[in-house]
Amino acid sequence: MTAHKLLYLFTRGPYSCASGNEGLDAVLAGSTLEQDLSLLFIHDGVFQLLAGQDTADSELKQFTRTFRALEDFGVQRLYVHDQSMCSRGLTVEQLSVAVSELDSAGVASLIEQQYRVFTF
Amino acid sequence: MTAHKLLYLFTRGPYSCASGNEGLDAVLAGSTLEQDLSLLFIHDGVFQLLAGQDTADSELKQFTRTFRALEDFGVQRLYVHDQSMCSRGLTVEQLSVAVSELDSAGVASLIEQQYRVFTF
Amino acid sequence: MKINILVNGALYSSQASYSAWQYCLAACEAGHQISQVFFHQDAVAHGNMLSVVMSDEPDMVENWARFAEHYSVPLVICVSSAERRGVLNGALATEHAKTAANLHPSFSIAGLGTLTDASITSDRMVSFS
Amino acid sequence: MKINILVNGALYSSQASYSAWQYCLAACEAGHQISQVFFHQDAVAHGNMLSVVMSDEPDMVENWARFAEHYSVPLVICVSSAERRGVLNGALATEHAKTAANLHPSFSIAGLGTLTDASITSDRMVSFS
Amino acid sequence: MSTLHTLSASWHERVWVFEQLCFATSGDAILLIEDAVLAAHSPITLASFLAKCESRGVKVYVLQEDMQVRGVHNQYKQLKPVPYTGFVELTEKHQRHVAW
Amino acid sequence: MSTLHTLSASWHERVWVFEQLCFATSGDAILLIEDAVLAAHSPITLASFLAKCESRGVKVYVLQEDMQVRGVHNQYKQLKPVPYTGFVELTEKHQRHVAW
Repeated sequence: MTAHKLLYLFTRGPYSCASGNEGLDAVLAGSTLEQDLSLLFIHDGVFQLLAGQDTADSELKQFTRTFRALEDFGVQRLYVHDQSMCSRGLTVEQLSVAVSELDSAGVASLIEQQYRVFTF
Repeated sequence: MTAHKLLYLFTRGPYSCASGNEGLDAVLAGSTLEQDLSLLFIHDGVFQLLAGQDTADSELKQFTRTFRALEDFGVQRLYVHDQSMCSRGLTVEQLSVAVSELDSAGVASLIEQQYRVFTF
Repeated sequence: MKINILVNGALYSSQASYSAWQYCLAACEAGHQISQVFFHQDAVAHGNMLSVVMSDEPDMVENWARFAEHYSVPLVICVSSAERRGVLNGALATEHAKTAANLHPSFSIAGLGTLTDASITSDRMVSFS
Repeated sequence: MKINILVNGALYSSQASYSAWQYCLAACEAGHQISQVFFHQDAVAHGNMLSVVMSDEPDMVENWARFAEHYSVPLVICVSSAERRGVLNGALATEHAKTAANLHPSFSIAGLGTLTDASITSDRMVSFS
Repeated sequence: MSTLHTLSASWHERVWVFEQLCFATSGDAILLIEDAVLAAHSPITLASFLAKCESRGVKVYVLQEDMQVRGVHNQYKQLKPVPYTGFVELTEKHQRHVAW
Repeated sequence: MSTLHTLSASWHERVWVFEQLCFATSGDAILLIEDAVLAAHSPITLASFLAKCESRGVKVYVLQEDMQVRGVHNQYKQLKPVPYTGFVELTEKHQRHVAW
């Protein structure tokens, strides 16, 4: 079976809902099937990657660490939407993992290349 | 026991989530305890009262009919936030039930009079 | 002071449960009394004893159960929301001819009148949605 | 054409289930085949056979069960989401030492690989959240 | 291959999604469902969104049943009402679906 | 009697709530929790909201734990961080709570 391009959209912030954590479950499942995966962080989803998250004083699970480990699962393409970053006062230097920034045209062309898109 | 002023806020549109329907459950429970109830429709909550809702071709339950029957339960104070109406292109004539319009100062003073506020 | 707590958010997919639990711990440590914790809407899922927690995730049902026992706080699930979402005690299971019940022993089921009542007789009501 | 359906929204408190069901009916009437309906995140509550429907509200679990039987469509619940939210078949109940199981007989439980697989082998994937 | 974008949240909840959906490309379609149909009721809300979509060659549709249930009257001639069968036809025509 | 308003949704999801919370009255308090704390990270987002609240005599707080978990750094001196015990103190002080 040839590898298909699958895109996972992260659209919400971490901790307040389960979509980040359960979206990662879906990414890991996709990676075991040896598909060609990309992740795009857009809207509040860019906060999933913010560095300095500190759950030491909390019982909440810092599931966002897994984004940093995705390379070990063969997932290397992580993108953020520049306008989402900018309107939230974020820069790529503030993120915990290396990402490529895409403008809206870049997002459109990323989506155009995909076989399937999953939204979380 | 003296009657307490209880305010129920409806902040979301009907059908896409359960908060209108289950908010009404709470209003009816409050009415049986002979409290002094008010309902305020704000943000997308104003759409709960839009006239012309037609579920005849649908399996969805038109629970919003109950808002029109609240008078029978002794609930007479229904308010809408004028700015929420206006920014959604709505006028009181388009609503299915008689309501009083409040501006933001009116909402603030309504809240100030309450003993408890429930948000749906 | 007596504080009544209302939780509306889902067990796993909302932070409401965690926020409410942290608030309750802080309130009790400050000497306040929680009159009850009422779980309405999607929050009724808290009473489902069948939920299984991943080893590295917080076990909110057990957190609430321990809290309730330690401070003698009733954990109350709204009956109409619970029926719609399939959280039943033995009596409801029998009434609706279901073959199993799944209510966690630390929770009880009651009507919305219980919420109105507790919100009036307490000094405060704090809601988490 | 073969269409794979993904539902993420809660059973009762989201319109996702209703929208997806209406879509599936229209697609089958137009001659398409639904390869599977995969319930992820809060949508796993669809598989809880203990939910009780008010007489005047739509019974989405039965609607899905009837649809699945009529068009021979597998209804699949995501295992990790289901465990977290307390929707268990007999095997999971035994594995996690729970005293009851509550999976509706029209649904089955599987891993997320099933979703990825069906999304690739189908001609289309349509999601409802 | 072109894309069908569905939008289910209210304009007032997710105005950013509406704005950013203007990155849809020529030949794509956008379908408003569930609470997203509420925006069709006001003659102002969607005007600039629809103009941008039109200028990019993106067609915008609105689900009839979801308007009918909510009592929403479509104020826009560029916004084409479709029933569920039209939703199915849109998925036949566009190979990819993104649910926003 | 005064009111404690808590706001739990992200500014980008519910900008209207932030705007309309400016109808809070003198002596009221607003506490940002959960995703509402995200707005504190940008030096622009909350500036006019906080200015309006200040001019009306409404104090605005932000829950420390929710910022810490998310890695959010508070950019505003008018926005006072409080721990859960501070949340409890705010409910002691204000007789009424509204969760937006």
